Amino acid sequence: MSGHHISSAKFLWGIGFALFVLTFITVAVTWMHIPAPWNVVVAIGLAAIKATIVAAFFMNLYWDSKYNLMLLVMSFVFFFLMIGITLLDTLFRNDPVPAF
Amino acid sequence: MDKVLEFLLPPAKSTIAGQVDGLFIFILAVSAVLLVGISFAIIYFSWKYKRRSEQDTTPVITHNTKLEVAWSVIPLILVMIVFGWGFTGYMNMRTVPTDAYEIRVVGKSWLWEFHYENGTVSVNELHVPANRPVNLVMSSNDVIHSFYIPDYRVKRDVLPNRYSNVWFEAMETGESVIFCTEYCGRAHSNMIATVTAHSESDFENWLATANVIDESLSPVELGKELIAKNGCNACHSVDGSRMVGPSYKGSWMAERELEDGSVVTVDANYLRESILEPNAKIGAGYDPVMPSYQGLLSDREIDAIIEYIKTID
Amino acid sequence: MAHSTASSSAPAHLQHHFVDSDQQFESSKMGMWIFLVTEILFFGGLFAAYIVYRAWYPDLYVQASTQLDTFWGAVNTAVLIGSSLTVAMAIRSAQLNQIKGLIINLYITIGLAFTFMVIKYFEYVHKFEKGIFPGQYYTYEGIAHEKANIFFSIYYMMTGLHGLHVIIGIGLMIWLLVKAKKGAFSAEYYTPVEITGLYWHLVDVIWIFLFPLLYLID
Amino acid sequence: METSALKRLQVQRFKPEENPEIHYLNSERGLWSWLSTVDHKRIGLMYLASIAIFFFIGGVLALVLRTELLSPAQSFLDADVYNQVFTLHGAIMIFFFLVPSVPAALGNFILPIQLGAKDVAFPRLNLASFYIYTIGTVFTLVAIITGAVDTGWTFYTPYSTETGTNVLLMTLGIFILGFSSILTGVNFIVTIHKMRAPGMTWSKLPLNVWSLYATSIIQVLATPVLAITLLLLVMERALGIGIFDPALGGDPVLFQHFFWFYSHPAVYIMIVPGFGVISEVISTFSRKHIFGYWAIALSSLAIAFIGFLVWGHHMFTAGQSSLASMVFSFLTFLVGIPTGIKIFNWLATMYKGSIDLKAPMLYAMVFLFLFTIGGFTGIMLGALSVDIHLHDTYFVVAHFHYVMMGGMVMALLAGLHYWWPKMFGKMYSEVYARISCALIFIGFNLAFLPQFVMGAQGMPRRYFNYIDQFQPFHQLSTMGAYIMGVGFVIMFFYLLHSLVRGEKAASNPWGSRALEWQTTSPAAPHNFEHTPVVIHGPYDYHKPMSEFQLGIAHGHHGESHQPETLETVAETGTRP
Ligand code: HEA
Ligand code: HEA
Ligand code: HEC
Ligand code: CUA
Ligand SMILES: [Cu+2]
Repeated sequence: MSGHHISSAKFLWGIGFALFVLTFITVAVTWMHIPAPWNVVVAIGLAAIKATIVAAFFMNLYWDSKYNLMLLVMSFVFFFLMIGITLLDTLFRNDPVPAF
Repeated sequence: MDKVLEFLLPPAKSTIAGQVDGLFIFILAVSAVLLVGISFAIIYFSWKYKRRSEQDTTPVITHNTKLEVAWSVIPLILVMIVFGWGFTGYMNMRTVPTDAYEIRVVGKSWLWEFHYENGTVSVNELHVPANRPVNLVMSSNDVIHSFYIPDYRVKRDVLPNRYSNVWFEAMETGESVIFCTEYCGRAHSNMIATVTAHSESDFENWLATANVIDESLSPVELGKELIAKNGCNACHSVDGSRMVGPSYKGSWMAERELEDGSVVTVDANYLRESILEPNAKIGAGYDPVMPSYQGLLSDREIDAIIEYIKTID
Repeated sequence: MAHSTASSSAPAHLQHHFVDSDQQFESSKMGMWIFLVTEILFFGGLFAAYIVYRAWYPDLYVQASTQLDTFWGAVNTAVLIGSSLTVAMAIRSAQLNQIKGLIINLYITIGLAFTFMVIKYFEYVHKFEKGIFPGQYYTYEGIAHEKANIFFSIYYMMTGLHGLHVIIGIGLMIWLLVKAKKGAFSAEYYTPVEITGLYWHLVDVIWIFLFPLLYLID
Repeated sequence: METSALKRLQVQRFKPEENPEIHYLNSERGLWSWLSTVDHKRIGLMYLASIAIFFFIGGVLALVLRTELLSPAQSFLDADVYNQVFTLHGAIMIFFFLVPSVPAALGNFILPIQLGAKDVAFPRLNLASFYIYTIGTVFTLVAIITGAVDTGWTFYTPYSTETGTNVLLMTLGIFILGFSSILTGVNFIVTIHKMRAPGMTWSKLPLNVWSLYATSIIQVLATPVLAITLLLLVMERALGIGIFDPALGGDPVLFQHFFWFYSHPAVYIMIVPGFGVISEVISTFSRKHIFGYWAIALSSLAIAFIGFLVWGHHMFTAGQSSLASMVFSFLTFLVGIPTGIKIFNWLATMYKGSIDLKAPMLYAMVFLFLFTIGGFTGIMLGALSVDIHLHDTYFVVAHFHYVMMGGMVMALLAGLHYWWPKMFGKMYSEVYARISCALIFIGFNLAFLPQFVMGAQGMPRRYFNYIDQFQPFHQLSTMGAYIMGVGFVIMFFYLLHSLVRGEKAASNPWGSRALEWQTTSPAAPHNFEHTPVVIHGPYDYHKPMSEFQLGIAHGHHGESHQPETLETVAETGTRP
């Protein structure tokens, strides 16, 4: 039955350990001073990996019903639509330069 | 058709108005056709297929792919036409011709100030040359306003933290009304101005003489004119009725209670201060909403206004 | 009511309108997931404000984030991840009917959540001392950017709301603890533990994003 | 987790008892039994009462507005009061009346019955969300009493951060209200997924359920953004956080993005449930299988999805980039397509039907006519260059009254009259119902058609005072509003009369095949005395009624008793 997956203690500790390591890496890469857009990409990429791990194994999505997974994915899709379309405005405003 | 147009839309006085009206009429016509069709179907069906008895049976029609595709695709084509048409019209409104004559517009609660290249300033009356593109560079002193000339079919919000612009080319001389269409508080609906399109020479003439004080006027007459020209009467009455601000009637040398409870006499200094720094002393029961006229009115003009206020009682 | 004498075979936790425990459990869990969706969009609004301003003023973010202490941020990240782990362990204990383990893990989780809040408190106090207050009370002179106040407004809104969620989480954990001690949970019925766990993990996930976005901008 | 495996169920025919002794209205008595009820039907009625009160308040405010607008200058309100009145009219009508109207009131009542469930998935949460709604209204009423608000229902910054009125309390009130809306949405989604009766597969869901499903998705995805927006606005006023306030370096247009990201989808929260009601009513009163079931069901979802991407059409003149305006305008038009699909499918359903023009059907037809006008004018507003001229004029006011009042309120009235017998077990006077429908129809058009014209002529909205040229239009409009008022007064009285001494209603007065009509009127305390088993769709008018009245006798937890008389053995899918 999908809802009652029971993870072993070892597995959970393993996941926790992986998250600690990834946190350390997140901090460590900032010491390398990666140039401008890529530092954000790396930081967010790592955060996304961590979040995925938490969702899949701590929140049991990996074993859960597909609908719950879809809910999570949809919430991100709508978040990206919101921010994406807003940026279409905020990044492309060019005001006439005042002459006075 | 023209009659309908005239009834539905204000006179088209700018070069872009025709394009807007064309699309308006197109959508109206298509909608009317569809609406008539739909209404006809409703009425016809409910008459033709009226229930005859409780035992009526009906055919099982669950769907019809051809029909369904038709009534998805035809509207899609129609709206795409509308989209393209509307978008090109919009781009014309947004692309300012390079030779446009520029005027600076400041929106304040609740009046419009127009600054021209030679330093002339007018309040609540915009003067423009006809048959020449005019570009208005606009900003607001406080909240958001919106600059709207129905006859020219142009509208743009006026923002406090950046410049926005609107351009048009008047096709004929004459007056049209300007509204503020972004809700901006108490006197939003009084934030009305006029635009006058002149022939090129009349416009030059107006520009040269607008801010020159007519020496033949007495100070009282001048004050009266200034009050009308500067939009004071949007907020102050001369008949004692209370508007946004206190009435001038009987104010000279009257005692005024201020917000903080102190009392002042309305003398020349107080009047002067009230005009230049209106928020320094706020009359009890009023809001600090009067715009400052610093830089708009010269000392001489303020004197004239004071002389005029003295005479109202 | 004509028909409804509850038959003895129905377990006590089963509400009358469900057919069986499974349906009840799955419903609660789906309900929680949908609620988490609303949480994501709720924070999403703040993230949107963050991104818009970051796109406008990238250098503001670089300058202002120097005021945030990466070390304590990282410690707090670890603390929250640890608490997520203990929550997962708590659920496991419940599933195995180990009520003692459940209680211990809840205690540790609450402890870690408090640790997080205490660290956050010291971070806030440290900023207040410098005059970095939220909104118009901002008085700090150390950052040469006219919009510095806005960065910190966003910072306070994000971390403040997140902190509020942590506090709510603590409340829920205490409630679970009380019920667990009363013996309300078992391998048959641990729905509240499961769905509170989901909530808590989401709070963790949000922090996982907040940390690099606020603290780690070079 | 749907299983396609067919399971053999032993079913029995349950013919609903006429005029039962015990039903949900009288199974428990006393005020407390109502205030503490977790029965979705009673909660639905409590919502119904609340929205009726707010519609009354909002309507009276509308009449006040209209009366002031009879003449150009000030007549009996001053500018400040006028501004407060239209703000309250808009905010109350939208947040307190229309958003909860069909979902929370009618939906709560009917959704579980249509699914064959005993209740919604989370009955206590349902009650909680009613109380949250109440708390929100209390905040707002306090805000009104202690100094009103004058920002317009849109709360645009920076005006809303500067004005001296009670914006803080009002926004907090609406913030709280948002949670009520979210919780209802959560509840409905889970209910639809998990609580369906045996045999109620996705392809047999009544269309009303599909539209409530689409609505709930919008509520869940959009309302949190309103919450954060209002919270930021509250903080802007309390602390001056400066994100939206230009005086502190913020960007007011960003506020508009945030606001409309909720409020445009919200207009679909306000109309999509109405579509559901209309589908039910048209099929029932045409006694014919609905045309294009899947087209109608899926177009609701399409509208919900696309509806999220068009919010910027409220900001064409606001100073957003031309690129964004273009994208928004394009997407705006796409919403018209699924909406049109619905309209045409409804017409096709009437074709060759057996149409009975009872009050609900009458309202449904008024809906079709008025909503189409509203929709077409929406298309006009979506066209970029035309919107520049029409934005913030009475044309917009007329547009949204046509879709909200002419659309959703008509759908609400259709649904109210349709389910009234199920709610109270009483019939209302058909004659008066038709009279009041006619008055509302005439009054409505008289009130809002002139507004299209004056709007196109340039009359700006939110104007307390206007130039003389517009006076004839305003006078017509005011007359129309009064006529509508008369229509509603008549409705109030005949409904009251029906409650007190109306004729007893049969369990299925309209001869519908839908599940909710297969139980008693008023419904039993747990909706059905048996677990219904569904083998046919809700619109299968070609099948005999007896095949719709099947169920399993059961005890409180669904375990079947030995049926006494075994009439039918049916094959159905198992419970998902
Ligand atoms: C229930 C509420 C509701 C609904 C359903 C709609 C539906 C639509 N609205 Fe409306 N709208 C509002 C409520 C609503 N609106 C409100 C409250 C405001 C003002 C807010 C404020 O400023 O205070 C507003 C404002 C508003 C604006 C901004 C105007 C402005 O301020 O400048 C626009 C612009 O695009 C718009 C467009 C549309 C469109 C395209 C639809 C479409 O969904 C309509 C689709 C329907 C049809 C098109 C008709 C049926 C279709 C057919 C019969 C098929 C054939 C069709 C074609 C060939 C096109 N609306
Ligand atoms: C659900 C939404 C809804 C509904 C139903 C209505 C209904 C009505 N509205 Fe409303 N309106 C809005 C939503 C709505 N409005 C919004 C959002 C705004 C914008 C606000 C803003 O700008 O911020 C607005 C603005 C608005 C304006 C523009 C104000 C301005 O810009 O200056 C006007 C003006 O005519 C108006 C009029 C009306 C009228 C005449 C009705 C009529 O249809 C009302 C009919 C109802 C009645 C007449 C009540 C009848 C009841 C009785 C008489 C009592 C009977 C009972 C007993 C006896 C117990 N409305
Ligand atoms: C937007 C509205 C508005 C406009 C326009 C406006 N005023 Fe005022 N005025 C006020 C208000 C409100 C007050 C009272 C509060 C205060 O003292 O600031 C006021 C106060 C005054 C006072 C003090 C009056 C007294 O009796 O206390 C004077 C004098 C005055 N205004 C002159 C003018 C003149 C001259 C003009 C135009 C050149 C003008 N005002 C334009 C709103 C306005
Ligand atoms: Cu200025 Cu409205
Ligand atoms: Cu919209």
